[in-house]
Amino acid sequence: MSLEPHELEELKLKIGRDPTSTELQIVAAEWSEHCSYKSSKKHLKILPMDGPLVINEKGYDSGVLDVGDGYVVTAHIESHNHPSAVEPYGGAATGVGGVIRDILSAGTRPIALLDGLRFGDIEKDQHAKWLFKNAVKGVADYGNCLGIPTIGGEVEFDECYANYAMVDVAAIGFGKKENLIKNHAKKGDLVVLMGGATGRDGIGGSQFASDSLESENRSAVQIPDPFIEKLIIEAILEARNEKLIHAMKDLGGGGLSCAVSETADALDIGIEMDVDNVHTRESDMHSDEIMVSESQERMLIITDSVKLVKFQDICNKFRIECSVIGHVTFDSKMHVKKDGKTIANISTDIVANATLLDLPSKKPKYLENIEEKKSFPVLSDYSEIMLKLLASPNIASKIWVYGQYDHEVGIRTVVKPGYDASVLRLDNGKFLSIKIDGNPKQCYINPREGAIGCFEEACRNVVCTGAKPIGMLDHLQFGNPKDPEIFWTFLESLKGLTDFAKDFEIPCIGGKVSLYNETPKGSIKPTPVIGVIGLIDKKPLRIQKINSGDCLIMIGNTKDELGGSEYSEYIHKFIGGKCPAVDFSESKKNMNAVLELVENELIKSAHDCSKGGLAVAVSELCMTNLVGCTVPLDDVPGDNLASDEILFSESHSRYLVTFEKKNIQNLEELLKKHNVSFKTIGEFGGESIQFTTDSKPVIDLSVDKAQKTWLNSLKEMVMHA
Amino acid sequence: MGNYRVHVTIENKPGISDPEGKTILNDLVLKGTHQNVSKINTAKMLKFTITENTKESAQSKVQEICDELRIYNPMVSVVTIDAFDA
Amino acid sequence: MGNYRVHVTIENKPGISDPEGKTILNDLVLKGTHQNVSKINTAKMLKFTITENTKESAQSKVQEICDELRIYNPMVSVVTIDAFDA
Amino acid sequence: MNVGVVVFPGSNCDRDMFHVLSDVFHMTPQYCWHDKPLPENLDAVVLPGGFSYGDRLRAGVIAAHSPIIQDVKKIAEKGIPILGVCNGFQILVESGLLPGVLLKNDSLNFMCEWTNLTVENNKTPFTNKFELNEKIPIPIANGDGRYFVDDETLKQLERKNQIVFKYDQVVNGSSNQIAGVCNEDGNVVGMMPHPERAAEPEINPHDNKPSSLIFESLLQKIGANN
Ligand SMILES: Nc1ncnc2c1ncn2[C@@H]1O[C@H](COP(=O)(O)OP(=O)(O)O)[C@@H](O)[C@H]1O
Ligand SMILES: [Mg+2]
Repeated sequence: MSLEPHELEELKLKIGRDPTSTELQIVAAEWSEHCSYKSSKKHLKILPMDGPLVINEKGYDSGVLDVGDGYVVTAHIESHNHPSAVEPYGGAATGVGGVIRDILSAGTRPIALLDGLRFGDIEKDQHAKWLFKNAVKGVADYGNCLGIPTIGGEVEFDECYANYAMVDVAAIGFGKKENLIKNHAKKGDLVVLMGGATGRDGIGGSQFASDSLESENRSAVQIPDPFIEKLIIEAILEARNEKLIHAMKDLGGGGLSCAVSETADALDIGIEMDVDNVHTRESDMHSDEIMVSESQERMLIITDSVKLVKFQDICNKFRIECSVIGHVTFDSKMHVKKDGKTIANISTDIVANATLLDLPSKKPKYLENIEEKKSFPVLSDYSEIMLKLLASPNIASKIWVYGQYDHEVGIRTVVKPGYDASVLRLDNGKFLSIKIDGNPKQCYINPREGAIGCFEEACRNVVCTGAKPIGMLDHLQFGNPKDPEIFWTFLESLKGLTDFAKDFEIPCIGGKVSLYNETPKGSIKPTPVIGVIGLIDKKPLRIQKINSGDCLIMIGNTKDELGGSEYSEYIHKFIGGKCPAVDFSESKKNMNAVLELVENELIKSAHDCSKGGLAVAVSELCMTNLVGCTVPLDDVPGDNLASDEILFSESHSRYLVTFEKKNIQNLEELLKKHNVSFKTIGEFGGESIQFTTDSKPVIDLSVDKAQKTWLNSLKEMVMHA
Repeated sequence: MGNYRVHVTIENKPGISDPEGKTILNDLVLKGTHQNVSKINTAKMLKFTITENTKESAQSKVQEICDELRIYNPMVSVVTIDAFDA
Repeated sequence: MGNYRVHVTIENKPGISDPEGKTILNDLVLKGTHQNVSKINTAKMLKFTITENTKESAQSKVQEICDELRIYNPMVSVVTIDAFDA
Repeated sequence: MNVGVVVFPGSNCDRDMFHVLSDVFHMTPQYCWHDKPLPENLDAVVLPGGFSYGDRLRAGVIAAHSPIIQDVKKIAEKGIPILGVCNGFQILVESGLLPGVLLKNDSLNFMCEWTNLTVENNKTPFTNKFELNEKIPIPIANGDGRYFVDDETLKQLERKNQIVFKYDQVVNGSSNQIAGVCNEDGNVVGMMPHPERAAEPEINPHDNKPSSLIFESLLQKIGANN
């Protein structure tokens, strides 16, 4: 772990002397990209972070939303890409653990998880399969053991992640507003480290996350211990109830170095600590190792000497080790001692605030002609292509994944995984709806429109449950920011997200930037992952079974936007074409219309059109309800499109709503009032999924066969070579 | 050609924590009357039966299988491979 | 008094199925190019470090612990216990 | 109606169970921490699900050695109703209160899904309000849910009417599709599926009435006792 030469010069200048070796380690950890956001911070400021429901407190690692009646929801998203790429099981598991502690830090109980997983081509690549299988197991073992339901997520495969793994985890917390930790400290308060012993595992992890992945031989792996994390959660919440915690922070990237310096900086205090007081796993650890170790399952607590006694009792009850490692001072310095001798003494604002960079950016060459349209051969029958898509890893049901996650524990999960967004009930009678979405194929073709599309898709999913989006989490994952072309894609995505957030008045309540995601073959595609949280004041849409005779309305226009679609890329192996773009005003109108449909209880279900387009979305309805449907393509709103464009284009802002025929008039009136583009495009019945033009079928698939293929395909791919 | 038994023992690298061993020691063994146990480490074992020419080739074949199929992850674990006559 | 390492290997009784071993064999090993493996059984191992007077007493002490604390479930598993000098 | 909810380090369905007992069925539950003696006045005891001691060594085995299990054994002998759900079932089995053992699912994976049970014994304190063969839609969530007994014990279980619930289909490879059993006296019942996740309409997409009967049976039983 080291600073770059000019950073070292800068450090010397700032402190007016040569740094000690410990100071060097501390600063290198804290000035790493992972901890300091030095490349991105300047730009992230454009995101709107305020809103009527947002509660901002210093030192929070998670966003806080007021959901009424004295309750708050917290949320955060993180990734664990580099560690998962070399040790998928432990990397994914500790990724879950880390984001949960961010939720806990605010004083709220973690109540749900979502995971976004991305790997190389599992159909061809054994290594990708190994990574995928073990990452899923890592998420499952950790979340299940804690009793925090994993209620949703996404899975995607793309060759750009060959030999790499993207593991994003979002966590949601819930609690009483009065129980939020206020993060304050006064002189003489004690600094306590609780949790697992500090060991050599994960040394240099945050630096590692900021470097590109050159060799497997980095010993930054961390061993997950969900059992101790569970005990930490219960102990902290008990201590919170007893009001024993003045301030709190979890130990993540950069270990003690970052936790201590950031806490001190955020609270405008100094902290003096002694490394000898840290409980370690091995007796011969060097003080520098102790300062930067990223051993998991640890929390930093600030309390006072009276409360400490009770706090220790709680730790004893749960058999968690805790040690008083230092105390609060008022000189704004991070003062580290060993054997009573100073080994580091440095202003926290120097440590915690790396000089921010303003990296150059340049529109990538590859984008010049990428949106040029390519027409694919027109077929008279797309049934086979359809079946192939349903079996494809990105479209096949993800039940093999979420079936391994306990998604019911906590008994809040009203809408379970397998639909669009999942819905949780809250203690105040309201409901929370959450989904995360990414789309690197579209973000590659158009970083701006692609990112907006992810945002809108997550909103769409939440809207389908009857929820109004109230907050957004962004996770911006890109390659090496020092490459101006890559940095340009980062900025474009960020600007797109900002525009959408402002226009729709959805504040960004948290996020994370992960850079240097490079594989042996080069940079990953731009991979922003967006989480949207929606609130339902009254009742969520209770999804009802679709029966023969029920009808289907399509809201929203289908456009000539096959770029980045599964059809283009999976079927035709073509990367390019026109990327779907969100029309803000159409998007807003459609959202409001769907929300009102749900509120008026006019519909049986609402489903968004996304991956695989209309053809896949209709099939999903048929397959989950085991009923056929016939859709004449000529009826689908949109102009002058070829059959494959209508079937497979992934245009945004589109919804499929199903309803009993008797409601048709009320429905149409309501939709007309909202002035949205819509049409009744089909009626359910029979045993096959049919699309027709001029009354001739272009797709005719048995529901039964389609369903079996769709449900089993992913599992088959994983289990069988 | 003969049948050989080959035992593969997979355990965490030295220095890497073993939470399971720790829990068994602290929450089970030391809570009883057995204070003279100072450490428990856990490992996983796979017992192969394989047809090969020699014990040595059986052993190296199994090593090859373990590496190729990623039966263990060298980032976290070490394996010990012992071959026996069946 | 001395330190001894005692290895406890827990495996299924004969006749009790071992789906994990079977899966590794069928879905991983036999799907590849390794047709000469005929069987894989999985086992779990606990490595004790214990202070005792003799290797024999270390071994019998660990046996006692295993029985008393149900380190293995006698309904489905058997244990093998081997003691070594530390 | 005092019901003890036993909590071990790593239990994670304790709060769910507590909520259902108190808010849905209006009993008076109390948490019982594993290293404290069991309170005297309990009318019933529930061992909820979770991962006691992180499922280390074997699911339920470390918790089965807790002092509180000695107390549970004592009141079990007095005929007080005891229910173990999921990890609670595993603990009851590991402590010898119930026969059999729970092995890794055939799929080798953790399984979280809805399934259907058939009631095979409606004489226990948790099933007295069911008709025989009544169906219960209910979720499972476990990694080690494959109930196993040898053939001889199986015959005995059948003869003594100790099989309480069976799965409607092959779910995880359990002997005879057994999902729940009781002791010879019938007052100690263990089951892998989670009735506390199915007793409220809001979170049960199928029908919450059958699962509710498990708790209503207990109410009826305790009511009759008092
Ligand atoms: N990694 C995962 N973990 C948990 N649930 C998942 C995961 N991947 C997909 N799902 C669930 O499967 C369903 C379909 O997911 P997805 O295809 O991403 O939906 P959409 O197309 O609406 O974004 C959703 O309910 C989603 O939450
Ligand atoms: Mg969707």
